[in-house]
Amino acid sequence: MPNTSIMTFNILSILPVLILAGFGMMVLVVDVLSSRKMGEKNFLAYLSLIGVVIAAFLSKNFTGTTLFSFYGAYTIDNYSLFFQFVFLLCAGLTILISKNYVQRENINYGEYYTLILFSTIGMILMASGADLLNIFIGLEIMSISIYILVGMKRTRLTSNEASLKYFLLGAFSTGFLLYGIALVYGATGTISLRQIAVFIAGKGGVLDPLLLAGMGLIIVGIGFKIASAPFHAWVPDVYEGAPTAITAFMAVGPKAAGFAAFLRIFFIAFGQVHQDWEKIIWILAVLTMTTGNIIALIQTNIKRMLAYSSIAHAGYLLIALVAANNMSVSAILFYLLAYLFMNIGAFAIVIVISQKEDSFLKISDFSGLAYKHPRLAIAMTLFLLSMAGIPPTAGFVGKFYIFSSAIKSGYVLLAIIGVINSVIAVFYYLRVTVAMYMRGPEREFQPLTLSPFIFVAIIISIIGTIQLGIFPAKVLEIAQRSILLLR
Amino acid sequence: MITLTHYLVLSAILFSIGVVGVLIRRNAIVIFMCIELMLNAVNLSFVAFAHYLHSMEGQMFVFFSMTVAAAEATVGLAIIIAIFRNKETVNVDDMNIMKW
Amino acid sequence: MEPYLFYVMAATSVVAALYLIFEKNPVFCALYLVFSFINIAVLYVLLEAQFIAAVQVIVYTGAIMVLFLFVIMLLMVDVKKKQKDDLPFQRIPAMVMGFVLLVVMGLAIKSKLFQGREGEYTSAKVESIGHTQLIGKLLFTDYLLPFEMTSILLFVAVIGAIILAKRKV
Amino acid sequence: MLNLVALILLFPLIGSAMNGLFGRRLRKESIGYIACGAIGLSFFISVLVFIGLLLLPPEERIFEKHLFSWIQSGSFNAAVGFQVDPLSSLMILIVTGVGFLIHIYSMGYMHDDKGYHRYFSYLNLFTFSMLLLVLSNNFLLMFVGWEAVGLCSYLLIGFWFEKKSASDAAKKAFVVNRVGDFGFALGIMLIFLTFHSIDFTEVFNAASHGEFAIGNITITLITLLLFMGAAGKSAQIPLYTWLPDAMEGPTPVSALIHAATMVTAGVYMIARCNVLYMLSPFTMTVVASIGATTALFAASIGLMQNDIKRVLAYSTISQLGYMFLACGVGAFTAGIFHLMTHAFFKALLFLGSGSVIHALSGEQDMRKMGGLKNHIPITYKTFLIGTVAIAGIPPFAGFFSKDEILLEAFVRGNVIYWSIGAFAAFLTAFYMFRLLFMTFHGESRVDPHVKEHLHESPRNMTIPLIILAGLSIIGGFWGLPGASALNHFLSPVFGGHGHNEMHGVEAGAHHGIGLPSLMMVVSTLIAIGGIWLAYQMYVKKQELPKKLAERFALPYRILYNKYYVDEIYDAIFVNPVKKISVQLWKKVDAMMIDGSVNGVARFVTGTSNIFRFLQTGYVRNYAFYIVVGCIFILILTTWLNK
Repeated sequence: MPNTSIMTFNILSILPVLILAGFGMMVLVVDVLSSRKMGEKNFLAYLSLIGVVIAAFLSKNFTGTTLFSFYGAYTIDNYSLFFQFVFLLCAGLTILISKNYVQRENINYGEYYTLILFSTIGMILMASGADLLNIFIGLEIMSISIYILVGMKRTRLTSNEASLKYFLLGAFSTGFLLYGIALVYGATGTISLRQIAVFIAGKGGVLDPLLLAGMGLIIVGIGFKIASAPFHAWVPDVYEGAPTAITAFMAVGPKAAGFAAFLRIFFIAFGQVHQDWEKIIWILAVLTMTTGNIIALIQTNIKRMLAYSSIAHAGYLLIALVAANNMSVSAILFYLLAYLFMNIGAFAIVIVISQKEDSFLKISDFSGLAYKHPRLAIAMTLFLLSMAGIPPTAGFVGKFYIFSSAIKSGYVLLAIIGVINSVIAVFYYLRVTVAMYMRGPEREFQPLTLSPFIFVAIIISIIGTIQLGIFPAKVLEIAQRSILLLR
Repeated sequence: MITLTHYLVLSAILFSIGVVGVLIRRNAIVIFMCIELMLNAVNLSFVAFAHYLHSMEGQMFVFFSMTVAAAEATVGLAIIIAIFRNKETVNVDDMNIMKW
Repeated sequence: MEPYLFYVMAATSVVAALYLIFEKNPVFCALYLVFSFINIAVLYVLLEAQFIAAVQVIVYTGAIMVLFLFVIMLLMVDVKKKQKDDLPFQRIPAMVMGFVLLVVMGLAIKSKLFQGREGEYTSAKVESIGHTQLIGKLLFTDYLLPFEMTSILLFVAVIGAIILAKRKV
Repeated sequence: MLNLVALILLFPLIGSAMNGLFGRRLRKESIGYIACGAIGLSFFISVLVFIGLLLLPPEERIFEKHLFSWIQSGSFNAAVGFQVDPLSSLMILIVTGVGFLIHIYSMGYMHDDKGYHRYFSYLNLFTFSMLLLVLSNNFLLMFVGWEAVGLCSYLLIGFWFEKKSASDAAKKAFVVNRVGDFGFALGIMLIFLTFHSIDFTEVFNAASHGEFAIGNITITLITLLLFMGAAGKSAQIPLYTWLPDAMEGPTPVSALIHAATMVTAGVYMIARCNVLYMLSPFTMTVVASIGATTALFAASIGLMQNDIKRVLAYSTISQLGYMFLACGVGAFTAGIFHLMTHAFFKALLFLGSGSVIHALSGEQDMRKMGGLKNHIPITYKTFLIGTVAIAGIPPFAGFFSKDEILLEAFVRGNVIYWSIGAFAAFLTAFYMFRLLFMTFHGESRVDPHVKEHLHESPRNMTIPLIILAGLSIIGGFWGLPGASALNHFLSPVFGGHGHNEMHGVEAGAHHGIGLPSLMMVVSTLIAIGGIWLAYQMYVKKQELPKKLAERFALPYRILYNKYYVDEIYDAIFVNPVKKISVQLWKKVDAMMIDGSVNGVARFVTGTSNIFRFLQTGYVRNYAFYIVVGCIFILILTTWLNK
């Protein structure tokens, strides 16, 4: 990638990635060497958690620096560091909610944790890649790891099916993404995002069909990963079939990574030709929100409902993408962090409530939870209210911020559609709350196995959801500082 | 004289054939082969662009996309084998437990 | 000479691709795909990408497609048995959509107003350095990061193959 | 003393948290003491704050307490801060004062309920949210309180969720309120867009300093959106349907939330934004006409209801309509005055009806009451005071406030507003005395089993009744025309609109001193007329109602069925949606599985139903969507941009 001002090699810049990779392999080796039975291998979770924590500390050291290492292929700036933090937090929380789950479901392999760590590497690469090649490789590392994780529960048909569906469609959409990159490359002669921007600026911001087609195909490819309609169809099936802890992971991680790449590509490379893509994203945003919310209304399986809700959330995030001002970037960063807490928290509670072989996942299985386990019910209500965007939770601040950014750029209609959608969304979140508080139990609740791990994960999620709702100032400030280099 | 356009059109034709194949075949392995065809079509575009633009980036990209294809093939075929063990079929129309 | 070669290779690869999507027997499908890939490899040579052509033949057709064949043989799917087809009505729309896609792409390709920036690696320059040397050099300089990252990618793939396809874990 | 304002909110929050988290382990007495103590302390501090405010000279009576900055980004600022001014100080007194009495009452009323701690936790949380709503110094924080009171209301309506009707009612309340909240949220965004601030002081300053002409279209839009929120929360046409159903909640809840405090939030909000509303005559007309229509409409439904709480619910809607009528003609003081007196006597009436229900072991149907006045004398006497107050007989509280509204409607509005209001007042007097007569007078129609257990309520229930009865008697003098302490007290908030803001009394002076007096006489006569009619129909000639019902069968049926509004809503909105969703999922399912006959014909139906087919579970379908989406995007990018 020629002509980047800072041409360094600087292996230290990818230290968090190296740590994650190192710990990933270490988990595998330790797993093989140990003679214990599968159910007893607690140390795998500990080890991978340590890896995540170390990586987080190392990446924290970079705050404030801006660095283009590996000959300009890898960017470190506040933006990518914010995403690194989100990814590592996501991985850490997933490991926390996984530990007992994998033992219960008999999939406590070292590979499980290794793949979580490796897919985190892929996400980091997507957020940090300064050219389309690195973003592409990162996306593939992430996706392939998750294809495997989804199919990890080999003996269960739903898991198999989810894995196959995700894999086939993922590979298919990769084809489109790759074609898009090829056309962009052909039209500009480079794959570096900054060089593309320079080239477009040189042409006075007028694009020819070849480049526009390439841009459209990239939207398809990344739109698939972030579950935007009409590329969302895989989401409910795959979320339902995947092991629940992985569902939590893939509802947050790949979506955040997809948005990281989306923002980088469309704000840096295609930033000057905003008018050429805003209409498409506008339509996609409306379509995504509406589809997600409307179909979610009639779901009976909680994982499927959360899947559709995650589609809707992608739609809200796309609103901010359309707005394309500095406020919208920080809104996306903030919303993703909020979404991370509320989503993983909700899935953690789904894991606690469900029983072996992922049974008891109907919404009606939550009936009367408030009487048997009032604290769990309160926590779940908090997460659902946050997803519905009811104050004073993180989701409210995030939504408000996103809609304000849209209004600020003059997309009033889009904001109105967004608000209408968030009104619709309340109903299906409410159904769970109603079941928990306003119905008698329909089944015997087993005594809870609330291990310290999942307990910590839920507590972190609660704190995050409330903190971001009541005292969001600090995080918002960080989010605002994370956008400076983007445009 | 063969121009860039020739190569690009050929690439588009192969890509579209691959897409149609994905949509109409039921055998998961064949669907996957059609996806491989799509990737190859894209690679052809890359190499053609690289040649006519006198730039190596396209060729390097192909190098990596082949690696990715290899990795995808490994995992994809493993998934297909896993599902075959459970279900004795590779017909994607049979994989329809989860819907609506 | 070159135009003829292009047209022949293009035509055969398209025909092979069409056979791929209409052939019933997966083994033949794989062979058609191999055939198509080899044709593309020849086109790579025409485009002065000898290294890529070699990789195409050795890795793609030699390794990946053989893996496909192995899996097909391993699963021994009965081709005679009538396969369930729940979506016969998707065939024609699918082809129409494929055609529309081709037309849209074709229009985008045809109407190119400008082309990308010319790079520094003209044929003569590549010749003087040596094609494979150049790729090697680039891999360990500009493309070092993706190159290293592909190691993780391949590692993931190996893990996946083991964990998903091994008989007993 | 004003610095203590944050404590007012803190105590209920602590009380709620203590009862919510540890309530199951506490004894009942402690739960009650914690909850009442929290509100009591909060009331005490409210009084201190109020006194502190009174000690300031009138023009300086505004105090802002900034706690911390909540959302801050670039030009957008939202703080967590409280604003104490005459309006909000009055509101906190009402909320904590009436709330305190209702808390005490609840200790008796809910004594045997197994959800005792849950109830008090919600109730405290509600008080906290309501205080947040009235004390906030910016729109966004107000919205937080707004949503939170909605949530608490939802929880409390559905408190007895074992009854299906209760949980349905809760859901209905939530849904209808969401529609209103949606308008409110949009209104806030538009305010931010227009004023670049959501702080009350800044927005109102900008608005009052002549940057916006009267009738400005943006301001009109903003005020209409805000009014949409207000109509949802304060149960105005067409969003009123949730309030009567909300009576499924415990009676003290109806008294606190659905009579005295939460439902008046809409009136409060409009009064708070009076500067904006004064800039938009169109919105004012809308507010006034919807208020007047609601007042009449709800009162006419109230005529024929047989459930004691439902009568009161429709009466509440009707009285809220009065308040909006007052706001709509620009008589904000009159609106707030009526809000205050209404809080007293309507809380009293609800608590009284609760006492009746308590005495009758849960019976709510007035046809099964009658002759109770000797069995539960304290309840009867206090209830009588409340009824007289709402009917508008001098010198009780309701008379002055209602009279002032009618006067203002006549002076500032037109004779139509006045006549609607006056007619509604007539109906109010009628149905309230109908209620009183049916419940307490005449032959006893009480179930013999129940009759054995007839008893007056315990002291902790009757004392709040007595206090509220006292307030209902004297509450009106504060706003007495002529003396009008309230007018002067509130003028810093509502003043400053220039000549546009003429107080009714002064305006009345233009028509000569005779007009207010004349109005008073007229409205008293109207009230007496209503009472007389009720007396004729329900005490003297009890067969009369039945005869009338037979003779005027059609109007009777329409009124009895509440104008069939629920049925119409069901037919227009609910059923089609249900139908569509059933169609969508059941039929598509059948079609997909049964019908895989042959290609093209299916494709035609397939494409026409493309949105119904979405989640078929087939990978190839999903891939097809991707291709279609891709082509769509390509066409859009490459062609349509040119």
